Amino acid sequence: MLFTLAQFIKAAIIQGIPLLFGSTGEIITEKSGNLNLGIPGIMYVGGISGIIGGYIYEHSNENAVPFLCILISLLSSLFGSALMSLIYAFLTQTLKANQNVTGLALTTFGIGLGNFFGGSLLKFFGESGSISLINTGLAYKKTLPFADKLGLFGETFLSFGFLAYLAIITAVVSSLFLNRTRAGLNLRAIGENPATADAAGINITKYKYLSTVIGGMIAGLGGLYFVMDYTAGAWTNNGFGDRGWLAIAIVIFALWKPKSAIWSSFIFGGLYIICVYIPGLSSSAKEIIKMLPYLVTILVLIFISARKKKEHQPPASLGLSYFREDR
Amino acid sequence: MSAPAIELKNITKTFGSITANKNVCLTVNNGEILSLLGENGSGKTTLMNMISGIYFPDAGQIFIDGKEAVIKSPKDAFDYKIGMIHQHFKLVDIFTAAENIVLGLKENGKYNIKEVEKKVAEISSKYGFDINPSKKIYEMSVSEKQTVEIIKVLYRGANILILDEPTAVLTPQETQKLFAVLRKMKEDGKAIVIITHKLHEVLDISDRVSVLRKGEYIGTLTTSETNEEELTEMMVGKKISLDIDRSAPVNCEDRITVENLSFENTDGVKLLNNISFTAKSGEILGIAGIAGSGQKELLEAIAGLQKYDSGKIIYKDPKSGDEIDLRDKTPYRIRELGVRLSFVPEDRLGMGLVGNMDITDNMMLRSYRKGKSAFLKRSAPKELAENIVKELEVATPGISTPVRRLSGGNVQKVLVGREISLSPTVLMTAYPVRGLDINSSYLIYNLLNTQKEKGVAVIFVGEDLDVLIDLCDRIMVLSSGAVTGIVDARTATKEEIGKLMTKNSKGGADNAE
Amino acid sequence: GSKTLADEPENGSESTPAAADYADLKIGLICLHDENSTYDNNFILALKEVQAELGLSDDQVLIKTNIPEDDNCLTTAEELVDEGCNIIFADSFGHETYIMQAAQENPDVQFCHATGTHAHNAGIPNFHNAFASIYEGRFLAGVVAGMKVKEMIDSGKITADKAKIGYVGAFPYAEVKSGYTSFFLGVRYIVPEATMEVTFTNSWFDIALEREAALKLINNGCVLISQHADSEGAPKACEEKGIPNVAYNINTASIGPNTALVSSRINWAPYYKLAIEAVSKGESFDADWTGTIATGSVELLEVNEAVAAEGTDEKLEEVKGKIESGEIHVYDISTFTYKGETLDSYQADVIDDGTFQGDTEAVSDGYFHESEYRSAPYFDVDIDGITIL
Amino acid sequence: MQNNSSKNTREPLFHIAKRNAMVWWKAWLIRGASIIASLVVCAIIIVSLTRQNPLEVYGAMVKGSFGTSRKFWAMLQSLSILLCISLAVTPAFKMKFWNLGAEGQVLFGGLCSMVLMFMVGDRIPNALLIIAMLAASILGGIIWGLLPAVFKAKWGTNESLFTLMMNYIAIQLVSFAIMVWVPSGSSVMGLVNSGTRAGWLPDLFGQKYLINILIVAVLTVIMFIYLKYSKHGYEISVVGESENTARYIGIDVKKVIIRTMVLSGAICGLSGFLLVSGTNHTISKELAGGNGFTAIMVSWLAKFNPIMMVLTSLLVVFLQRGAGEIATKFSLNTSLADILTGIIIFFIIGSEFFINYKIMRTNSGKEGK
Ligand SMILES: Nc1ncnc2c1ncn2[C@@H]1O[C@H](COP(=O)(O)OP(=O)(O)OP(=O)(O)O)[C@@H](O)[C@H]1O
Ligand SMILES: Nc1ncnc2c1ncn2[C@@H]1O[C@H](COP(=O)(O)OP(=O)(O)OP(=O)(O)O)[C@@H](O)[C@H]1O
Ligand SMILES: [Mg+2]
Ligand SMILES: [Mg+2]
Repeated sequence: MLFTLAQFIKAAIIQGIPLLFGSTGEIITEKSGNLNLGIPGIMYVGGISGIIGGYIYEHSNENAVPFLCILISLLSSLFGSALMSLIYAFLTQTLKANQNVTGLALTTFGIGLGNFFGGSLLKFFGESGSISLINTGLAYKKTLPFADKLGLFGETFLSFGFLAYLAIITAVVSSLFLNRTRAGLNLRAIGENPATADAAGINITKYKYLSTVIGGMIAGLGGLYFVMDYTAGAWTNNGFGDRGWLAIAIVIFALWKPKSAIWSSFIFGGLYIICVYIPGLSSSAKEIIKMLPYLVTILVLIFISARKKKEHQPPASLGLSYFREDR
Repeated sequence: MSAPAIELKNITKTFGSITANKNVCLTVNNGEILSLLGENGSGKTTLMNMISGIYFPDAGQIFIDGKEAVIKSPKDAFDYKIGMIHQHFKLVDIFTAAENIVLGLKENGKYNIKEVEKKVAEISSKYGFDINPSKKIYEMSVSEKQTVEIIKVLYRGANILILDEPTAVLTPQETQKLFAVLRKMKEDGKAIVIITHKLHEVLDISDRVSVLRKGEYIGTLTTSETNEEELTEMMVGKKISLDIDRSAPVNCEDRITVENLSFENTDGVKLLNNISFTAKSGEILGIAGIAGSGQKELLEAIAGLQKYDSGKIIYKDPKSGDEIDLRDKTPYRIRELGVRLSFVPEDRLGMGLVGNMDITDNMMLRSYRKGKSAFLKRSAPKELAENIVKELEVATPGISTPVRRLSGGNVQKVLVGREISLSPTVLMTAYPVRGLDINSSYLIYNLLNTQKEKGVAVIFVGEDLDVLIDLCDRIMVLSSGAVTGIVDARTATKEEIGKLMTKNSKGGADNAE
Repeated sequence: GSKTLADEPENGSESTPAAADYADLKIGLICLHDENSTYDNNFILALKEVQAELGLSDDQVLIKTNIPEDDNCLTTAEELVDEGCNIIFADSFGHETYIMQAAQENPDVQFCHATGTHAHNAGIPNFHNAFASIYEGRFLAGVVAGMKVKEMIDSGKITADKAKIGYVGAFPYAEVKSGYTSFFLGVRYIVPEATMEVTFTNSWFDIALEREAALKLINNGCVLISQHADSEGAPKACEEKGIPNVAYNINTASIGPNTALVSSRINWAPYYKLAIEAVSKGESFDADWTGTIATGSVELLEVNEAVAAEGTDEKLEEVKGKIESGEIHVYDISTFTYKGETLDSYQADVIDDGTFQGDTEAVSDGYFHESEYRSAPYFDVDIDGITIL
Repeated sequence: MQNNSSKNTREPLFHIAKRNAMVWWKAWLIRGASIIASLVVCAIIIVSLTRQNPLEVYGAMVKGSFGTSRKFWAMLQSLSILLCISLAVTPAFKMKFWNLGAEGQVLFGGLCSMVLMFMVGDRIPNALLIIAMLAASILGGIIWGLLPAVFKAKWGTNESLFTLMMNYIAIQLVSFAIMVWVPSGSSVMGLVNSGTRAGWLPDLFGQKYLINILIVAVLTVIMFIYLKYSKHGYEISVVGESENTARYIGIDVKKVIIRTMVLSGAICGLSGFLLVSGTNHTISKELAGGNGFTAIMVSWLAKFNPIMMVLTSLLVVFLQRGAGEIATKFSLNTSLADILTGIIIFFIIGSEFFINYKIMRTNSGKEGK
């Protein structure tokens, strides 16, 4: 029983990691007032561009070095999601386009990109079949050397690839950044009241661009984690599913706090796969249990809105574009 | 003598078709306090915003300490040691005072909010402010927020300080405290510009006064050598004798009776304090008071848009003579009860009209419900739109132009025209001539007079005392949400009303306009 | 089952007709997903292989991927007809009713649907079903797995009562049930004490759920995992945990060098060839066709020597011979019980009329006659020793 | 800090200002130009992937939509469904209610139809069945749209996430229903009532999609009239433009929010009915097929004008079908369609900037030191 619980916790954490990357990235972005509904698309692109980079390297090198496998795929993933976020930032910030529509289009575009290259990449290289990066996947999955020596504890909490720890570190660092640095203070001010931030001499454009792009890159790592670590270097079309949207939901669940996003992500990760761990479920009951993450999100949304606490509100200017000369 | 702290040469700024500033020249010296005076919309704020980097001038030059300066953003302004306290607070609600104060600052060293709080406390004690640096803005009263704004500028060690109507929301004591601070800063050799509509404050605090009118620079006087009359004349232009045919009130009967109306906002400030009065048919009741004395809340309460804590509003039906209690009724319900109440709100495009709709559709706002049909009838509103455009001389390409594109004065004509077209028995107008030129203003005055002669109870909220005195039959004066007097306009003097306007000032209202 | 091609070797070159014979031919294939699904890829690769073999040009083979199981399927089939296809294949169970409708509306075009259940009694001359006796392949794969489990027991790694294997299934219906039962019986053939746990994902293609399901089975103490779902989720989980894995449709040795044991697969090439040849000659062909080991339709992909137990190959040859000779029947009722009793009679639901009622006695001569009354499996009994989680 | 001389004191070269107004034909010229520019970018992408003459590629795309009469009808069918869902989301969006849940509202509406079609299909007369299915679908759509609207009106609950999550709940409900309905466990409904055709919208003049198309055509006109000429439509505009004004003239904002979402949900439900009864005759999780999201973009691109929506949804359907065609032709993945759709939308929403703002060169050539 304890063993199963430990296994479930581990599975929940693993499921939670992509969500954590996604929600941390979206928090950073939303804190600047940009509601980036393109995150699901960006996460697909983060995954597929990592795959493309990794594939090109593995394809051209017989004996791929694990370190380079990681470096190349990591950099290409970051590059891909940064480009995606730049599209968003340019359209919403420079061209003042509607944030919701831009985000939705970006999601369509990003998922399309992911599935397109997922389905066609091998053909471009004259191969067929499904993408599977063995070496890169193994490199990402490398765990701490002493993890398996620490018994159940090690197995449950220490046996993850480096990206999992990076996710938690990123969330903690983001929290420190937002709460303990001047830049974080400035960023939060922009999301709350851009006119005030502007009058205080903060470069709104720079901050919004940076937070959107960096947030997008963090979110993209969620896609990378999924394809490289979780599925060990395999691409499956639509395999990432609706996790991007859940990541956005977690932002609200966590009340825009990266530290809370950590446990929120793990809870959602657990809800996501709990149907596998509840014994004796009939096939139809499983489908009902799979509703849990969404139902919980709705209940939390209602709860938060009914309480109307000042600290629980989204950044006040979220979703609005700012133009200094507007009245 | 050293170069002036600020010198503006031929500054021009336009917003679309509005010229907010036209060839404005202005000089501020170190160690002096300059008052900037002008009617609403004369371009004071816009001008100052160009010094503080919010706007960038279309033409003209700014010299700081004798050197030409290009101020593209507030950051540039800080670098020139310019600090501005804005007319509308520039504070982040959910931050603490200290966080707001360091916002956007690039100080050396590690960011430590405790250090900031210490420094804020130092400044507070030096100038005698009473502020808790770790208090959140949304928990603060209006004057506390104002204090934070001032500390923000002091914290940055500004050499040039611009204050845009800082006293509108302060109690007299707080104002005196602020003035003491300003004098101290002046002694330190800083240059200070202060915008205020209160002439006695101008005379009290400033060394020189510069006047703007309709975006143009009129002139500068030395404070010690001038008086209120001269300043008013400069502000308004040549002394216009308002020639309004004020007829005697006829058939006066009580139409709206307000009894002991009180309302406290969530911050615990009494925005309406035990207000009682009666508006009578066939007369114009003026409401005077400095901005934010409760005018807006009072009108909205009557219109059914503002909930109030206690009191009564009774409408007496002219036909049946029934008394109708308006308390807790929605605007729709009020109309359903047969109360013909028209309301020209202060916020024309944000409340009275829909900016993105054309004139016809805006006409329908009030009348679209008429008839049982599920569909709109555009013929009547279209006719109305055409009439208004013709009779009120609205400058517009056509009746299908979105009202957002009309100039402020024309927007107001459309709004007033629509409200009058409803043949009301009560007509409430808030600052109906704000932004209107002399001709249009007279048009509106005459319209209101005509309404009065028809037996309508007109309530007129205005800011220009001359107009109030010439147009109204009685004038009720509000101060800090309370009625300080109701005078007969035919016998009252400006001085008398001015006194009443500031009689009660303690605490303030939230919304300085 | 039909054995028309029984003696033709897989690369039957003796009578390869000239390419000219196929010049007027156009072939369509409708796939539920695309190459990234092992299931669809298996269809696509086989068609490409046949295309190359028959020398068909690229214009003659139209492959439509990502076609959902709804009206789009019908529209796609019709569009393929408009493009001039004479023969159209569809690969997903859910495509069937739409393909049937297309067949009825386009009597001149042959429609071949894999895994379907209707053609054997639908009476639509140009509508065909095809499947293979993959249960035989799975039984063989089970034997390989059994050998591995036996090795574990023999080496003392586990005791015989711990010989539990796990199976990740997609949906709980006959095609899947028949599959895991035959696999289980194969294991039992070697290790009679073996038991099996089965879990379903309710999806043909969900890499996350398949992976989680496999992990859970491993946690439950399963010493070997097999699956019937189309992503690489389960084999990858096994490789991570060092648990031997038996795959379906693809050779997983590349993704699981240390754990991939063997894989069974339906090779669709023989059926494609049979159908294409018949169409090109204007001949009719079976409404419902079952491929077998003998037709080359049922294959075991290479046994991974690095993982397999010693003596596996020999055992495999032996059992294969016995199956082909009829000495072993996979569903021999003497080898299993159902609710503690021998299954000496069973009304299988062969006629798919929407009632889901048994209608055909499938047990006779001491064994359950799978894929004889129609190509698609209908063995849907959860025999003793199998636990559904 | 005191020393400014090191600072770059050049004036900004450009500065942007809000435009007053742009004549309508200029605005449409800009939008047209942006579509052409986006097609060029798409062409570059397609060419780099396929190395084919771009004109040929676009030719193939045209063929994909208009090539044969069958393709044309199929295109009209896709168009009518996308248009129907776009009409559904329009009133809500016009009111600035961010309904990301059309997908779920369609699906749940479709599920309600299927419940009747599957469970009582053989027991009541077909006409009655179809009417009952229509009513059930509309009711289902309403329920799915109403829930988030009520909470939005009452507490201001974030509607975009609420509606989004409702999509997934609908998906799971459909999965659940199929599991229950198909005891064999294969989870495939297939054509339902294919023998009796009970609950199938009949063919009209031999065209199986014609009824769908006509219903949506009529609905388009009705919606146009509703939004433009009805009192409700007027109230929707006012609430969307300014809640303050709505209050000022006594509109019950909560009531309008709820009423409008009821309408939105009802039309989504209708789309679900058209998909189940008029098109697929089955149900699966993919019933709405992403159209719930695409519809938002279609509606927004058309500036919420139902007549314009015919054109914008045609553009999107054309892209999707065309890209599907070239995907088969050059054996590329079908997701190419989403990429092209995304690019075109980026261009169109980006072009709005040039309609609403003008970029001015800052005059005067003075320079600081
Ligand atoms: N050393 C410090 N310097 C600056 N601010 C501080 C410091 N310590 C605490 N704070 C303030 O105290 C508040 C609480 O800090 P803390 O890091 O615990 O945030 P939190 O509420 O846990 O949010 P999160 O979960 O996002 O980290 C923050 O708003 C931060 O500004
Ligand atoms: N951002 C803007 N966009 C368009 N017009 C503006 C803008 N800011 C100011 N204006 C217009 O410019 C003119 C000057 O406005 P400004 O705010 O400078 O007046 P003011 O003298 O400060 O008035 P008040 O005494 O009411 O504060 C007014 O007509 C105003 O409507
Ligand atoms: Mg001002
Ligand atoms: Mg049967």
